[in-house]
Amino acid sequence: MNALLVSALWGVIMMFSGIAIKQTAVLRYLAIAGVMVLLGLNTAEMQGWQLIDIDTTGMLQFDAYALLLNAVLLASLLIYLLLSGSAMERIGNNLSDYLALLFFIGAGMMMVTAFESLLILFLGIEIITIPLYILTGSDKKNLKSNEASLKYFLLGAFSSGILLMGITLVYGARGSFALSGVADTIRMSSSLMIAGMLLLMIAMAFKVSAAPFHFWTPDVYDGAPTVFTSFMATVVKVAVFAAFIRLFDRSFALQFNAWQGWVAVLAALTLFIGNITAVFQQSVKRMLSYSSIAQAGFMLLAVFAMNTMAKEGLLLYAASYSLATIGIFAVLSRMKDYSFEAFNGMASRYPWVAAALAIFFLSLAGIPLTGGFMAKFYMIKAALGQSLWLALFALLMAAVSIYYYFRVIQAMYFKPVAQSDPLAFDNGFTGMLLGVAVLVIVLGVFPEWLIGCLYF
Amino acid sequence: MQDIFQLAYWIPLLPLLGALLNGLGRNHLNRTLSGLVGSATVLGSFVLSLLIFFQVKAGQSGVVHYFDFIRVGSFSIPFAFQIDALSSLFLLIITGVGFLIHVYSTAYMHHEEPAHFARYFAYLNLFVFSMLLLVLGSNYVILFMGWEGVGLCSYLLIGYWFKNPAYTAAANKAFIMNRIGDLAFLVALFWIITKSGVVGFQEFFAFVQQHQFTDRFTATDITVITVLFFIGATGKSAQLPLYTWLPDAMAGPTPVSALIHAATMVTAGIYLIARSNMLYSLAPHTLHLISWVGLMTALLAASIAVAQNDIKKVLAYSTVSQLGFMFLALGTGAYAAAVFHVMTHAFFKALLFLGSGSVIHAMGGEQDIRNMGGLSKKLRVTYITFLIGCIAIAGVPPFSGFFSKDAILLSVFLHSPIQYALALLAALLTAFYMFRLLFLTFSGRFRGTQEQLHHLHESPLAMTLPLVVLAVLSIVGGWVGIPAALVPDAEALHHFLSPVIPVLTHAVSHETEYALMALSTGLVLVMIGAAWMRYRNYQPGTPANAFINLLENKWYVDELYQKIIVQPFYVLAGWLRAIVEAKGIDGLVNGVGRAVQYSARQLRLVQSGQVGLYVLLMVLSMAIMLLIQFFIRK
Amino acid sequence: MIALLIVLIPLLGGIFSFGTRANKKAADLVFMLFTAGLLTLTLLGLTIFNDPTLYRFSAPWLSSLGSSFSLLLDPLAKVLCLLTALVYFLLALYMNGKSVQKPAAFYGWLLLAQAGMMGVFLATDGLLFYFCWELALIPMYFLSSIWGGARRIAVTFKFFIYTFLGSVLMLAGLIYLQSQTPDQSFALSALLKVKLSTAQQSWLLWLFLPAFAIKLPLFPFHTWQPDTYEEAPTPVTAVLSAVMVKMGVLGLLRWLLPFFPLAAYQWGDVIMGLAVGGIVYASLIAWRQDDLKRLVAYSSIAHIGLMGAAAFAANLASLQGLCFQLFAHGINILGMWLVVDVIERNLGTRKISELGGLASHSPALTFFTIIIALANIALPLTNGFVGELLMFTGLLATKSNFAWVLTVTAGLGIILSAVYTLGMIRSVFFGESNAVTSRPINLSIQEQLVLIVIVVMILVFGIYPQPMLDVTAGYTDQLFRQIDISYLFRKF
Amino acid sequence: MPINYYLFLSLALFTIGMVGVLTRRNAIIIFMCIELMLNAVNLLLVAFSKMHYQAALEAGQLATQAGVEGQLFVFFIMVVAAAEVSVGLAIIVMMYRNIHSVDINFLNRLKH
Amino acid sequence: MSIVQILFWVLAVMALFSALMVITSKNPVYSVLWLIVTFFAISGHYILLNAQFLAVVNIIVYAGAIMVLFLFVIMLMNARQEGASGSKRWVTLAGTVSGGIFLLVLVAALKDSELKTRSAMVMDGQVGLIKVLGNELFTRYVIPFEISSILFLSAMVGAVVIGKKD
Repeated sequence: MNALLVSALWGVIMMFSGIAIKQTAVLRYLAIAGVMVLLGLNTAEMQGWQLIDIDTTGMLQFDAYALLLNAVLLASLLIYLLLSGSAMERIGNNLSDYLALLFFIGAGMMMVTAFESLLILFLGIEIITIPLYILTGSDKKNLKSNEASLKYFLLGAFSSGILLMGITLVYGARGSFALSGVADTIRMSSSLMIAGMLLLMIAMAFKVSAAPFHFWTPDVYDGAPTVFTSFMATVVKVAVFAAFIRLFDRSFALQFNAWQGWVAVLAALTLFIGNITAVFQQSVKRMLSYSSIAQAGFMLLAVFAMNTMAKEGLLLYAASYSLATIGIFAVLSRMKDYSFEAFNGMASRYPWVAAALAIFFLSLAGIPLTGGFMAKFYMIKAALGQSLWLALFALLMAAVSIYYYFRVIQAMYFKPVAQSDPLAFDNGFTGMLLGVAVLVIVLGVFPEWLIGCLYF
Repeated sequence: MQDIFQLAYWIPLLPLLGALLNGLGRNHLNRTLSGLVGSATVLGSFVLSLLIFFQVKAGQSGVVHYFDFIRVGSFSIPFAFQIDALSSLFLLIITGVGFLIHVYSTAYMHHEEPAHFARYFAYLNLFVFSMLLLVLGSNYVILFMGWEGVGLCSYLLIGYWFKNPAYTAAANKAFIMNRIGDLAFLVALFWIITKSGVVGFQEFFAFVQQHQFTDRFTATDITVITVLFFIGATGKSAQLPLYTWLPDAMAGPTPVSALIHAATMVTAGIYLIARSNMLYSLAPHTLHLISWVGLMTALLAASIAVAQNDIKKVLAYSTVSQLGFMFLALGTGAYAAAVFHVMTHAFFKALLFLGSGSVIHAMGGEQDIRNMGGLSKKLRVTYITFLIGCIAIAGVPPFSGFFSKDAILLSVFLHSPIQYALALLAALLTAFYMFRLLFLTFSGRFRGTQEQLHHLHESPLAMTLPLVVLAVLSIVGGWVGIPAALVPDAEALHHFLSPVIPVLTHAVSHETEYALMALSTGLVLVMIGAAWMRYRNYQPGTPANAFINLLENKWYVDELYQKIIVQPFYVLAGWLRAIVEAKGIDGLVNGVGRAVQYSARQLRLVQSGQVGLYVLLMVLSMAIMLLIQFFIRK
Repeated sequence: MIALLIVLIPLLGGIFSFGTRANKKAADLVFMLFTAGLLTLTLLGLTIFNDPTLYRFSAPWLSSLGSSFSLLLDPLAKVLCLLTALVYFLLALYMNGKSVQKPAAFYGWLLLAQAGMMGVFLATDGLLFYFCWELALIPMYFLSSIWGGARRIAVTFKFFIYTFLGSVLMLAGLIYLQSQTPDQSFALSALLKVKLSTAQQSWLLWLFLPAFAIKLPLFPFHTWQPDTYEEAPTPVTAVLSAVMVKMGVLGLLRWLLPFFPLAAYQWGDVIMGLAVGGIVYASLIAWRQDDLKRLVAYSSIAHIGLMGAAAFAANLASLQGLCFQLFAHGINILGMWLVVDVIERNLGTRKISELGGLASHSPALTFFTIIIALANIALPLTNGFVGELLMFTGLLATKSNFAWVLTVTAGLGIILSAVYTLGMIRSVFFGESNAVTSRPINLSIQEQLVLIVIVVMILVFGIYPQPMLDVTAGYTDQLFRQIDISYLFRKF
Repeated sequence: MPINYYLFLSLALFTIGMVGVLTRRNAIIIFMCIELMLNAVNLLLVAFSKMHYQAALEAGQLATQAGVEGQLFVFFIMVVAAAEVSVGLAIIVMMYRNIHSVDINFLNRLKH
Repeated sequence: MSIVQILFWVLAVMALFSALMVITSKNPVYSVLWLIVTFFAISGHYILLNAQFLAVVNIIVYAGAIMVLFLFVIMLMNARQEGASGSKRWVTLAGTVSGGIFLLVLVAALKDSELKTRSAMVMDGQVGLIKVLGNELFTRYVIPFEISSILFLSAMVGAVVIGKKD
C-alpha cells in the first residue's frame, strides 16, 4: 500500500515538476529517485512497516507474493528508467508527463498484483491501459505511432467490454465482487459462472496477449516508440500476468477443471503462433514483439499449472524476462535501424554491449546459467506434472525460439560490420547494461535468492 | 630345455626390431646396412626356429604365456604362443624361405633409393613378423593379429611402387578382398567367444570335445564356425570366389610375390584349417564344401594359367591352383597332406618366382613371355633351377611336388573318384602350363629387343644362391613324406605332425597306390611332351581362338565382380549420398526447418493490420470457445 | 577436490585466455599452460592421488530444486577426462605458433568448452549434467561460427538447434524422473532408485535418447555432423569429434541405460538396428566423398554407430569395449583431423580429387597418416582393434534374436572402412604428385611430436590394452549388473 | 421482472455493439459501439443488483446492503468510460489530424 | 400484462431498435443520435429498476457529456459519410454471423441457468437510492473512489499530451 500511494503522489509531483523544471536530466533523476523511494517503501512493507495505516475494506491485500512481485516490478522499472530514460527524452517534449504516466501505471500495477475485488482489478487494468494508449501514441508525428495507438485503444476498449461482461456474469452468479465471495465453496459452478469466467479469461488473455487474442500486440509493440514498447512488453505484461494468476487462483480454484484445459489450449496456441511467426520477421523490434507473445505462452504455463512451483516460477520469469527484454530494448532504442543487419559486426565495435545483448538473448532463449533458463525450468517443471504433452510442446517451441534469438547473436558476432556511423553507447550505459546482464546471470545461477524472499 | 620355448618371443620380435630399425632409420641407413639388418634378423629367427624345431621333434610342445592381452571379467585373451609340430614346421618354412628371399632381395632391389630400399625391408620384416605371429599364436585372436598383419604387409608391398596407380589399385583390391574373408573369420571368432568363452586353441578344442552336439555347442555352431573360417581362408588363400586379388598382387616386387603370394601368406588359410582340424573333422558338410571349392579353384586357375602371357601371372594362377589342391586335400580330411604340399609348394613356388624375378631382372623389367625365348643360354643357373622348379611342380618323381601331390591325389581318390579325375586333370594342366612357360621363356630364339638382348646377363650371386638352395630343397623336400608304399618306415612328416593332426590310416593296397602314381606320372610326362611340341619354337602372332581368349581374359571374372558387386555398391553409395542423405534425411531435417519458415511466412499474413479482422477473429474464437465449453465438452 | 579442479582449471583458463587480448604468444602460452596443468592433474589424479575422497566433490546449490553441485571422478569419467585433457594438450602443442584469428577468444572458447565437457563427464546431479551439457555447446557454437568455413553460420546454427532440440527433450525426461523421486532430488543416486514401469521406461527412453543420439550422432540423427565437421575450423572439429561425441556415449552409459534397462532391452533391437544400419550407410557415403573432412566425418559416424550399438548390446564385453573405444577413438580421430589440418594448411585444399602423390614428397606425414588410418580401420595391434573386438563380441552375444544379423551388418563396416580409408590413402598419398602436392610438407617439431604421441598411444594401447581396460573394469561390471536384463528379471 | 429478460436484453445489446465493432469502419462509430457494449453491461449489472437485493430481502435481511456494489460498479464503469472517451477521442482526433480519415481500413502501416 | 411489463417491453424494443440503428446508420451523426436514444431507453430501464442515481448519472454523463463530445468530434471532422465503398459485404456478413453465434451460444447456455426462476425487483427497493449509494461509496468504496482519481489524472494528462500542439 505504501508504494501504491506514493506512486500516485509521485505521479502528481512529476506532472507538476514539468512546469518548474526544464532540464530533462533532472526530471529523469527525479523519476529515478521516485522509483527508488517506491522500492524502499515496498521493501519496508515487506518488513512489516507501513507508511500510513489504511483500512482497505477488503479491496486490496498486500501479501508476501504481491509485495515481492511489486519489488520485482519496481526494480524492473528502475532498471528501465536507468537504461531507457534518456531515450524517452527524444520523444516529443512531454517528458514530465510521460514520467507521470509511468508512475500512474505503477500505481495501477500495484493494484492488480494485490487486488481482492474485481472492481479493483478492473480499475487497475484501466489505470494501466489508458496511459499506455497515450504513451503508444506519444510520437505524434509518427503515423505508425498514431496507428498503433488507435488500434490499441479500440481493441483495448473492446476487450474491456468483454472483461466487464465477464465480471457482470460472475456477479450475477455470486452476488459479490470480492475474490473470496466469488470463490464460493457452497454454491455449485453454474453455467453463468462458467460463462463469466470464460469471458474473464478471454479478456485477461487479451491483456497478456495470448493467442488467439494477441493480434493487437505485434502492431502496437511495433508502432509504439521503442522505449514504451519496452515498458509495455515487460513490466506491464508481467503485472497483468500477476493479475491473471491471482484472479484464477483466488476466485476460480474450484472451477479448475473447467478452465485448465482452455489455458492449455491458449498456452499452446500462444507458444506456437508467437514462436513461429517470430521466425520470419525482418525487424528486431517486431521480432521481439512476437517473442513477447511467445514468452507469454510460457508464462501461461504458470496459470495452467497453478501450483507453488508455478507461482515461484512466475516471479523468476518476471524478473529474468523483464531484465533481458528491457536490456535489449534499451539498446534498440538507441539505434536507428531495427533490422537484423543493423546488428552486424556489433561484437567487434562494441564488444561489451554485444556481450550483454548476447546474454540477454541467451536468457530469452533459455540457455542454462541465465535467468531465462531457470524461469523456463520452473514453468516446465510446474506444467510437467499436469500435462507432459504441453510441457514437451513448450520445450519444442523453446527450441524454435533459438532460431530467431540467435539470428541477432549471429549478426553481432559472425557477420562483418555493415554500417559505420557510430551508435550512442556511452560508458555509463554500457556499464549499466553489463550490470543487468550480470543480474540475469545471477538469477540463473542463484534463483533461490529471489524465490527465497517469498519466505522471509 | 623348455627354456628355449621361453625365448620363442624372439622369433617374431627380431623381424619386428628389424622392421622398426629399417623403418625409422630409413633416411639414415644405406642399402648394405638395411639389407643386412633385414636379412640378419630373419636369419636369427630361423636359427631360433631351428632350435625349437628340434625340441619339438624331440617330442616337446607347449604354450608359452606372456601377458593378458585383453581380460574382461572372466573372459581373457592371453598373449601366448603355441609351440608344437605344426607351428614349428611353419616357422621353419617362413623363416627359412623368408631368409632366402631377403638375401635375394638385397640384390634384386638394389636399384632402389636407400630410403625406399629400407622401407622395402621394413615391410618385408614386418611381414615376417606378422606371419610368425600368425603361426605362433596360441589362440584365434593372436592368429588373427598375424592374419591381418600379413594382409597389411601384403597391401604395403603390393603398393610398394606407390606412384603407379595400377599397383596401388591392386594393393587396395588385395586388402579389401582379404577383409571380406576377415569379416567371416571375425564372426567365427565372435561366435566362438560367445559360445565357449575361450579363444585358446587347446581350451576351445577341449570345450568342443566336451560339449559337442549338445545345446551348448550344436552341430549348427560347428558348421557355422567352420564355414566362416573357411570363408576367411578363401580370402587369404585366394580361393573361389575371392581369388582375384592374387594375380593382381603380382604388382609387387617379385621377391614379395615369392615370399608372400606363393610361399607363406597365402598358405595361412591352410594353416588355419589344419590348426582347427579337430573342428573340421566334426563338420562333414563343410569339408565337402571345402573339397569342391578347392577343386574348382584348382581347375579354374589352371585353365586360366594356360593362356596367360605374363610370367608372373602364370605363376600367380599356378599358385591359386596349387592352393586349390591344398584345400582339396583339407576337404578330404588329408590335413597332413595339405601341410606337406604347403611345404613343398613353398620351396618350388618360391624358386619359380625368384627364377622369374631373375629373368625379369635380366630382361630389364620385361614380363611378357612372348617377348622372351632362348634365355637358357644366357641364364644358366636360372634356367636349371627354374627347370627343377617346373619338374617339381609338375609332379615328376622323385621331385618334391610329386610326393605331396600324390598324397593329395590318393586321398581324393579314396574320397571320390570324380574329384580324383578332375584333380588329375588340374594336375595335368599344371604340368602343361608350367612347361609352356618354361619353353616359351628359355627355349627357341630370343624375341625381345636388341637392347634387351645386349643387356642379358646372369643375376648376381645374392640372387642365384637362394635359387640354388631352393632348387635343392625342391628336389629333396618331398622326401620327408615318401609314402609307405615306396619305402618302409616313411611318412616322417605325418608322424611328426601327429600330435596336432591325427594320422590317417589308408585302407588301400600298395598296388592301387602304384597304379595311381604311374598313371599320374605317365600323364604328366605326356603333357610335358605336348608342351614341348607346341612351344619349343614358339612364334608370336599365332591367332588365338575364342576359348583361348576367354582364358586369357580370366573367364572375365574380374569384370563380372566389377559389374555385379563393386559397381552396384558404388552406385548405391552415390545414391545414398546424393539422394537419401541430401534429399531424404537431411531433406527431412531441413524440411522441418523449412516447414517452420513456411508456416511463419503464412501465419504472419493473418496479422494483416486490419483491426476489423482482428476483432472478427477474436469474436470467432470467443464464440467457438463458448460453444465448445457449453455444448461439446459436457 | 580433484574433480572440482578438473572443471575449474579450464574454466579459469578460459577467462584468463579472454584476457590475453589478441596477443598470440600470450594466448598460446595460456592455452598451453592450462591444458598442460590439467593433463598433469588428471594424470596425477589417476596415479598418485588415488584417494577416493579426492574424487568426490559436493556443494549445495539449487537445493530447493533438489539439485546440488556434485562431481564424481568415477572410472568412466577418468577415461574421458584423461582423454579430454590429453586431446587438449596435444591440440595446444599443435596449435602453438600457428596463426589463428583472434587467438585469445579462440582459446578462451576452447577452454570454456572443455570446462563444460568436463562438467558433463563428472556431474552426478541431473540438473548439473544438463547445465554442463548445454554449456559445452555454446562455446562450440561460437567457435564454429566465427572461425569456420564459408557456410559456417547456417551449418553451425543447424547443429546448434538440432542438439538443443534433443537436449530439451532430455530435460523434460529429467524433470519427470526427478518428480518421481521421493524427495524431489536430482542426485544420480536418487534418480537411479526410481521405480518405473516398462511403459514409463519406454517413453522416457525416447525422451532421453534423442539428446544422446544427436550428439553421438547415431543414424538417422547425424545429418548435422558432416556439415559441421566440414565447416568448423579443424581444431574445433577435432574437439567435437574426439571429445564432444563422448558426451553422448557417457549419456547413454550413465544417464540412460541404468535408468531404463527394460526399455533399453525392449527397444534394443530397433536402436541397435539403426546404429548398425548407420554403420553401413555412413561407410558407403564416406566412400563417395571428395572432401577429406567429410570423409572423416562419415567414417566417424560409422565408428560411432558401432559404439552406440555396443552400448545397447549391454553386456560386459561390449561395455568394456565401448569404454576402451571411447579413448581409442578419441586419439585416432584426433590424429586424422590433425593430418587433415596439416594438409589443408600446407596445400590449401582438402579435396581428394585435387590431392595425390603426397607420399613422394612428404614421407613422414604419409607414415603417420597410414598408421592412424590403420587404427581407424581397426587393424590388430592398434588400439582400434581392441575396442572393436570386444564390442563385436558383445554385439554377437547380446540378448537379441537378431544378434548375428546385427553383427554381420556391423561387420560390413569393417570391409567398407577399408574400402574408403584405403581409397582415400591411395588417392591422396599415392600416385604421381601434381602441381598442388609437389610442395613437400615439412612437419614442424611440434607437429611431429604430437603425431608421434598419437602413434605411440595407438600402438601401445593396441599391444597392451589391459591397463586401460583395468581402469574401467570395476565400473562396467557394476553397470552391467544394473542393466543386465536377465539379472533384472531374476530380481523381479 | 424475470432476470432472464434483462440478461437476454443485455446480451442482445452487447452483441449488437459487438457486431457494430465488427462491421463498421469509422473509428468513432466503433468506439460508440463499444460504449453501447458497456451500457449493456451496466444494465445487466443493475438488474443483477436488484436481483440480489430482492433475494436478500426474501431471505429476511431487511436493512440489507445486497446489490449496492453492483450499482456502484456501474458508477465506476461510467467513470472509466468517461476517462476512456477523453483519451480515445483525443487519439482519434490526432489520427485525423495526421491522415484526415478515421477509417480503420487505412490503419495498415503495421502488419505481418 | 401489467404496466411494468408494458414499460419493460417498450423500453426493451426501443433500446434494441435504436441500438440497431446505431450500427446501421450510414451517417455518423444519426448514429450518435440513435445512441442517445438507446441511452435514454437504458435510463428508462434504470428508473424501472428504481436505480434513480444511475438513471440520472447515465443521462448526464453519457447522453449529455459523452455523446456531446462525440458529436463535437464528428462535426469537427466533417466525416459524415464513410468511404464510398462502405464495408464489404462479406465483412458485414462475417461480423453478423459471428456475433450471432456468440449471442446464440450464450443465450442457449444461460437460459437454463440457476437464475431461471429469479427475478429482479422493479419499481421498488432502496438500493438504488442516492443516499444508500453515497453512503456506501464513501465508506466501503472509498479506496476505489480515490483510486479512480488516478485514472482521471492520467486521462487528463493523456488528453493534454495528445491534444497539445508541439
